[in-house]
Amino acid sequence: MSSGLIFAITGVVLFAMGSAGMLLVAHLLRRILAFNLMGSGAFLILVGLAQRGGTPDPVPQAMVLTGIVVAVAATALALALLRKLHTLNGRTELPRVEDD
Amino acid sequence: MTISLAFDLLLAAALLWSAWRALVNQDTFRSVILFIVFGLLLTLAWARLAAPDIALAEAAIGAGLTGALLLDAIGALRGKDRQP
Amino acid sequence: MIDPLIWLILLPLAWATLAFLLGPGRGARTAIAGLSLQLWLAFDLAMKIGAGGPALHAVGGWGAPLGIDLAADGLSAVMLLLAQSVALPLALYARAYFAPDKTETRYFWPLIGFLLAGLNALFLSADLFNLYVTLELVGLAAVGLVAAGGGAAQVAAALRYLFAALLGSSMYLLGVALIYGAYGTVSLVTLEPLLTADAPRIVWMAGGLMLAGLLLKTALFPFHYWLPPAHASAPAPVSALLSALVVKASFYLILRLWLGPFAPLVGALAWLPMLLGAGAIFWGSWQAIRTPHLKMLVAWSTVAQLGYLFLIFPLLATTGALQAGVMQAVAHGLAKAAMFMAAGVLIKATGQDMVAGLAGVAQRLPLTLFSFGLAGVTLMGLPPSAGFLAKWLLIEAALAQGYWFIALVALAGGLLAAGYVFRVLRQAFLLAPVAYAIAAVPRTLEWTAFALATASVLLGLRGVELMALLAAGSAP
Amino acid sequence: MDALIIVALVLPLLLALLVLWPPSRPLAEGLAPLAPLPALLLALAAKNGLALDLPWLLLGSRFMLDETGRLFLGFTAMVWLFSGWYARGYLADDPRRHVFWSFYLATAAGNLGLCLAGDAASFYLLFALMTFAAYGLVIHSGSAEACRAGRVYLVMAVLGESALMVGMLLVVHAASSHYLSDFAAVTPSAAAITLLLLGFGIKVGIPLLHMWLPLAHPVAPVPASAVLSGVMLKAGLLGWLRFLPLGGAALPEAGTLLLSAGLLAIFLGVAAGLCQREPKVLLAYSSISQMGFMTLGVGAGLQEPQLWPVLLPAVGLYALHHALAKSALFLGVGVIQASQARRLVLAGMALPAMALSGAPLTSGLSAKIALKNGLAGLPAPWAGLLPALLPLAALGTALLMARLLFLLARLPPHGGSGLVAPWWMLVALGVLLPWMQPSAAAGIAVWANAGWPILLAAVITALVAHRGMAAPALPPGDILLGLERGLQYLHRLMQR
Amino acid sequence: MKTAAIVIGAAAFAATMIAALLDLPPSAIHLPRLVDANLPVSGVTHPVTAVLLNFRGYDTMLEIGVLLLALLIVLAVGTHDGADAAPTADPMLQTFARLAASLMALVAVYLLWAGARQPGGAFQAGAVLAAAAVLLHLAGVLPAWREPGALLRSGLAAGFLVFLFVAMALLSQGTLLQYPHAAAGSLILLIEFALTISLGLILAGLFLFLSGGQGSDS
Amino acid sequence: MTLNEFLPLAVLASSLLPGLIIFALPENRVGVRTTLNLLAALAKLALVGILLFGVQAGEEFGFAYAVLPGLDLTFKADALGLLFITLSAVLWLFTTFYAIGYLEKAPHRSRFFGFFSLCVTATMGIAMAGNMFTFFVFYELLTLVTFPLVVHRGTAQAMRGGMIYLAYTLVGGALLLGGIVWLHSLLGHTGFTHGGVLATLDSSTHWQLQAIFLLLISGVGVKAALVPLHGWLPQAMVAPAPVSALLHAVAVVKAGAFGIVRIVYGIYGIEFAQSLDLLTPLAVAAAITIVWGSFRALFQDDLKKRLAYSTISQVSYITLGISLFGPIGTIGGLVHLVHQGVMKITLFFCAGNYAETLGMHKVSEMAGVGKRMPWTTVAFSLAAFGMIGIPPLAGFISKWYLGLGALEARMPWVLAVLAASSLLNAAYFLPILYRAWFMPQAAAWPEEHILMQGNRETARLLLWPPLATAALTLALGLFAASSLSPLEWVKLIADREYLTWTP
Repeated sequence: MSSGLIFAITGVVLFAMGSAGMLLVAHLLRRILAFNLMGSGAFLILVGLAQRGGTPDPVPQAMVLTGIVVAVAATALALALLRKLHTLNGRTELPRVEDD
Repeated sequence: MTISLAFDLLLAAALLWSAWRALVNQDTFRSVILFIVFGLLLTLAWARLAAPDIALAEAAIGAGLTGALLLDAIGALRGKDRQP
Repeated sequence: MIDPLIWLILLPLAWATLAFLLGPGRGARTAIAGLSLQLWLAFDLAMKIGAGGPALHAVGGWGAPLGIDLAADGLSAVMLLLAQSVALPLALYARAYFAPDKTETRYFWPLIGFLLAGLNALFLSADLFNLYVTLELVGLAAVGLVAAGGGAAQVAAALRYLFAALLGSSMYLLGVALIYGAYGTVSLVTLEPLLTADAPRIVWMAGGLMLAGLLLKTALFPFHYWLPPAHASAPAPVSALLSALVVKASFYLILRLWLGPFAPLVGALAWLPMLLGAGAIFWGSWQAIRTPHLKMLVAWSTVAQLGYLFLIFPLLATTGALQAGVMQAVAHGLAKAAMFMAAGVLIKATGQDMVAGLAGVAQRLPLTLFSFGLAGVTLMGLPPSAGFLAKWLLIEAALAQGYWFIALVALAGGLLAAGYVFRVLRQAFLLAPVAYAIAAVPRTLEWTAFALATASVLLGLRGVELMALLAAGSAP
Repeated sequence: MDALIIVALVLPLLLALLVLWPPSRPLAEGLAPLAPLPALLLALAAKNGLALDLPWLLLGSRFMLDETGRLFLGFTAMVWLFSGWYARGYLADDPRRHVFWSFYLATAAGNLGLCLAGDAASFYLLFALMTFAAYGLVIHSGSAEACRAGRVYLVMAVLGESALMVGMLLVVHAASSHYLSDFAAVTPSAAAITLLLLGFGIKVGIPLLHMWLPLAHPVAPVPASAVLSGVMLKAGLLGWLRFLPLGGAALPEAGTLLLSAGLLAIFLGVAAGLCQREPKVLLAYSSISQMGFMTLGVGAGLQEPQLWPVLLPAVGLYALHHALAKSALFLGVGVIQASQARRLVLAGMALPAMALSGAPLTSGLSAKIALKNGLAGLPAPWAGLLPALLPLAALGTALLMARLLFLLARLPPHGGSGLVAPWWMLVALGVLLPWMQPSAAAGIAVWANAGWPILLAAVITALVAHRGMAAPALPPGDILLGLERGLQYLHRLMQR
Repeated sequence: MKTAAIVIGAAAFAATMIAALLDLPPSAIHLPRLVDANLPVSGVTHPVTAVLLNFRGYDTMLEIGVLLLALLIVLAVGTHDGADAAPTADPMLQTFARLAASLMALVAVYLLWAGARQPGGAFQAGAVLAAAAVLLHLAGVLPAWREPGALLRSGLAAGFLVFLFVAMALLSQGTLLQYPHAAAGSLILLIEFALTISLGLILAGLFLFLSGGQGSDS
Repeated sequence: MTLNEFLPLAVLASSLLPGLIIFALPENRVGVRTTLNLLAALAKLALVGILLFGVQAGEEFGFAYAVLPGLDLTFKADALGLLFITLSAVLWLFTTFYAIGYLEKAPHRSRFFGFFSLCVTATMGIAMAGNMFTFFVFYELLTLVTFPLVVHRGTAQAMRGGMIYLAYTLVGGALLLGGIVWLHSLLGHTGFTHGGVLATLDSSTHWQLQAIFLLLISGVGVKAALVPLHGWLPQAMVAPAPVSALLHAVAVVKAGAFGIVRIVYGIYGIEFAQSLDLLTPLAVAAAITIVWGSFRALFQDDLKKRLAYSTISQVSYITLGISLFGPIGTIGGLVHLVHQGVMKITLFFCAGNYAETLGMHKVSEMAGVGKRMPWTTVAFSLAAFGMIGIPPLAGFISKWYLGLGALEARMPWVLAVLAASSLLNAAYFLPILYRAWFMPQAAAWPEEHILMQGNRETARLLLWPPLATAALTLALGLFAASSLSPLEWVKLIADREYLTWTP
């Protein structure tokens, strides 16, 4: 079993954990963490799966680099919104959806 | 079982453990610390995957910058938390 | 030599950056000039594709699978046309709508630019990973536009929207990762011959993940929960843009994948989106009929109208179904933009957002109400409107294949739409004393809404060219 | 002559409109009595077989003048002429007389026109015009009584028109033509016959459909009553003559029905009439009774088509006779109330009264004899029944007339200014005219046979008058009252 | 109920996918070989950089757009919370921070320069620069940023603009982002240089704008 | 574009363009608006005149225009269409005059006249539609543009009426659309042809054709107010009088009835429809409607409501005539299309006059109005007599042909329906006339808006249109057999629809 496959499987579990977290965790800060876990999981799968044969593959690596930057952008954005929300009404959770 | 495989498995387990703890911990500060730990472990994982570029970026951006952002946010949220 | 395909991406990026450099609140004129050019480019591209068939552009000269391909066929050309033709009037509208020094407008123009660039790039991309980046570009820009309102409701809605978008794109990304793992490429063109019905299980999972992620981003029932608050709480021009274009982007992508590489896999799956679509029509309409708020009503209507787009999936064997879907996307794009713009005028003029508060505005704002009505005609699918043609094509495709159930849903959906559209018109036509002081509204607001509403109706009188474009481009 | 047909049709209508327009009103009122003159001229002067096609009118109209039409047109025009003349005086003080004139002229237009009509649609049109315009005459006085009568009249009229419409459609469909001349050749369905019998029967006043008649005729102004009772009933008769396949196929059921109805009408009319206090009501019942004779003739014609050539002139003669006599009597009621010379008028009234009773030397007798001759060819049981019953009918009529004269004599003076001249002329015509008919002259020989019912009636009347016996009172409209009560009950049921 | 469903669903999802992963055949296309084959004409020798800035340079351009966009939104939203007062000014710490920051800048330059041949490049360099700025801020040397002026805006957008400008300029040859052979290396270096600065500024900005907020008076 | 293609377009444009211009006119430009309205109405009339002569001479007018590949908007001015067009054009002129008078001081006249013109445009489109698709486009357009007219008053009651109207018509539209698309998918087109287009289809599709017929007829039956789809019509009478006039006489209910004509003749073909056993159920439905509508009218005190129920009944005469197999029934039905229009518009004009002049809305308030408003009442009486079917008015002609047609079709029970309906008509109209003419005025008029001026009982523009249409009612009956009458035109149409039929 190659490192690639091991980390791909780790990525799967991380992704599952993260997505469950995004659905279940109420506190928005930890929801942001969950999103990052999800992203990391996906990145691990991308590289790990591509390199399951053992040879490094620069293409998914470059993609992951791109992905990390996108993820940090999204994280910063989410944090900015969270802080704004907190400033406005002191909450760190989203109100319940009232319509369904 | 080679050493590298054992290391990989150990690393995977550590990754999962830190992720899990970060997710379920009720104390947000600890969560963030655990998340930074996770980021550093992930850096190791990228290194194991022969992806030094990602490892560098992960260390600087994933663990470092994101961690700083999160910590700063916790400070902000704590500082004016109206509902402890 | 100007290749419209590339400039459609570069131009909005350029004016968005320029607007950013100009500073907060500036850039409206740049944006409008840029959008006008883009509209022309989109027409140019449509003409070229109509005449010469699909176009392919290998970025960097590498070509798939090493590089990234840009591809434009009839479907992309139609979507591009729609995006530019909605965006330009909206820009004019927005310029008149926002007071120049309001916080919510400080970075409006660059955001719009990035959004448009993302949309155009998305419609043109033929690379799964590149599509992911464009999806993020569109998603983040949209979230930003919602959040720019600055109030607690807007921020909360934006956050909800952001999480939905991120969850959706993460799922999509995982799908891309799995595809790359399975085939070693993310190019649509390269994938198409490789992906067959006996694909490994992981590919099926990838397809499912991508579909689920995109459905979430399209806000198909029951993944719609984030849409009504986001679309209702954003400023009117933003709501218009989101409802008209942004949700269509992920729909476009589903369609692209469904008809493209994933075609061998989807056979039995087709009923799922259709059933969800039917659910969306009924639930969305019902909520629109119930809600007391005007913009919420329009937003729920979007949930319902998106449902139509998914009714076509079991029918895609006939060309009419695709035509129906595209026609509905275009019709809804034009009409919903117009409707949000009209709603914006009504809200601005009356200073409130309740349907019940509209009593008597028909006398004061006849043009706006007329626009609202025209847009409503399209949404109800009444002739002579593009919505009607969409419905016609859909029902015909359904009946031709014996799926009368789908025809029934489409017909019922039209009636439900009448339920909420006429709820507003009825209130507005009441000869009651207007309960609120009617503020003066810039004429631009009224006329741009009218222009889009009229376009949505007039397209119903001439759908031939659009359908020819769609057909010309999809030929191999 | 074609022009004269048009003038005869249009003149009354034109005057009916002009009379409503204030500027032309005096002139129109002056000319109104003369409105039937062209029609009369036509009846007297035109040749038989005259036909005028107006293909653009209605469904393609035809107007024609045949033997029957000429007879009916003749007496109709005459009665309208004299009634109109009389009305000039009668209504001199009525502030709403222009309304009266308008309806009067419109009714006249219908009544005269239908005698000329040569196709079903025109006949129906003119018949309807007459019927509905006459409503205005019925309710002219505006009294509660008149309104009630009007209501009943209208209901019956509408029912009649509907029945006629359907009946005519059936006939027209069977004949594939809407020209009256084509109808004799076809045998319409039983439904068509029934509907026509009923539809026109309402106008004729056959039993059970007669209830409007004793209400409507008396409440109208005197000149209107005269035309209503005198000639408009005959329009129904003419309808039968035009639409039924008389002289064609034998229709025994319909014939039996009509014969029975005729007999019933004769006796019921007399019986109910005797119970009346009001001379005009009595006269109305008398009309029902007299129309029974003509009904008998038509019924016989339906049953035995070969008799029709004999019966047709007899029925025509009877119609002529009754028209003149009855209108004279109605006018007389007005005249006597206004007149200073009551006895003289009473004497004059005796003439048409005698005629109705079939006294010798009167038109009545010749008409009756002609009819009797015609009926004689009927098979059993009619062959035995009729000779026995008809003299009895004559007795009844005579009694009725006697009662009329009795009531007239006791009528309180009413004032008003009835013109006497037209009445006299009608009386005179009634006496004279039938004698000019060649067929009538043949019957004079048997006049002595007919004298006895009159004498008997005179005796009975004298006795009754002497004893001071009062006839039982019967409200006009007889069976209608029960019907009305039933309807009211239904109405209340439905409102619950 | 909902929790249990989601947890079970996620577990099932993970299990299925792992099972599917384990019997995945090798992929039909092997891109690394293609990358290696084209590396000589890419203008750089490090394959990841080649993919990042040449083969899939278009992705990177859009991605910088995403980053700029995120910053824009942070600016558009504003935070107004003014959470932290300026950190305590410890002279020792400040001196150390300044020293560290200078070293980090040096590292960044190295990373950028090395990126063409070995691991490293604009992303990493930019991240290190940003880290230096954050460090300076935390030490109290660098104040939080507020509404950016024209200069800062230009700096933030420079990387993206240069990228865009290169793309437009190259369009005269007909293809998007097709570097001429000879100039490929230098063009990529130019882009990387601009990107480093902008990435550094943007990433630092994500922290510094948020941390300060334009509404606070600190 | 040849003249023959241009003319139908011009007929549409002659009301569409003025309508659009009127929308844009400021409220106070009364003169311009009035001129434009009248010019448009006259221009349309002139165009229709040219078409009439052309069609009589055997010219073909029409053009097709592709909306989608394989889907055309087709316009065709054939004899049947022209019948409806002429009726609409003539009555539009009168209604325009009337509406100008009626709305003299009312608010939102630009909106009103704008939609008014669009309403006529939609009607023209329906009349000239060359296929079901085009028909449907204008049919739904009609629904849309009449809604603002129905709710023009803006009261809660008007809104209620308007919403009920919409609910019915939109559901009907949906059914119709379903039927049309189904038809289109079977046939590939939906064009109207003499003798129908379906007879060639395989007999295995016949059950589908029957189902489609049900869908189509239910769809148009809503507007034609076939019981039980009629519920909207009495509610929609909350509209201003000119609108009711137009709705009941020309536009909406007629569009429904005309739709039935087109479906039976143009799509199925009368002979094929007969062979599918579709006509008798249709006749039964029409008969039920005729009797039920008349019966309900009896109990209405509100004048316009009584007229509305009367419309329900009368419009079904058209349907009845169409469902009588044989040319005479066809003639009866089609000619009633015109006759009912002329009579009903008169009645609504008059009802409007009573309301506008004296504030009189109820039958029970009408005592003595004949004296106060003699001319209006004359017009009303003529039209009412016509409705009852009294000669020589227009209604008589229709009933005559319907009756003969029923006999020809061997459906004698229809005669009973006709007779019953006539009786009921008389029963609800004659009491009105009696009150108006013969009863003395009982109380002061409810609300006298327009005072007697000399001999003039009401505003001139309110008076002339009903008098003109009343005169037309008389003329249509009296001169029915003349070569210029609609009856003759209808005979021409009936001749063409029967291909193999011999009585």
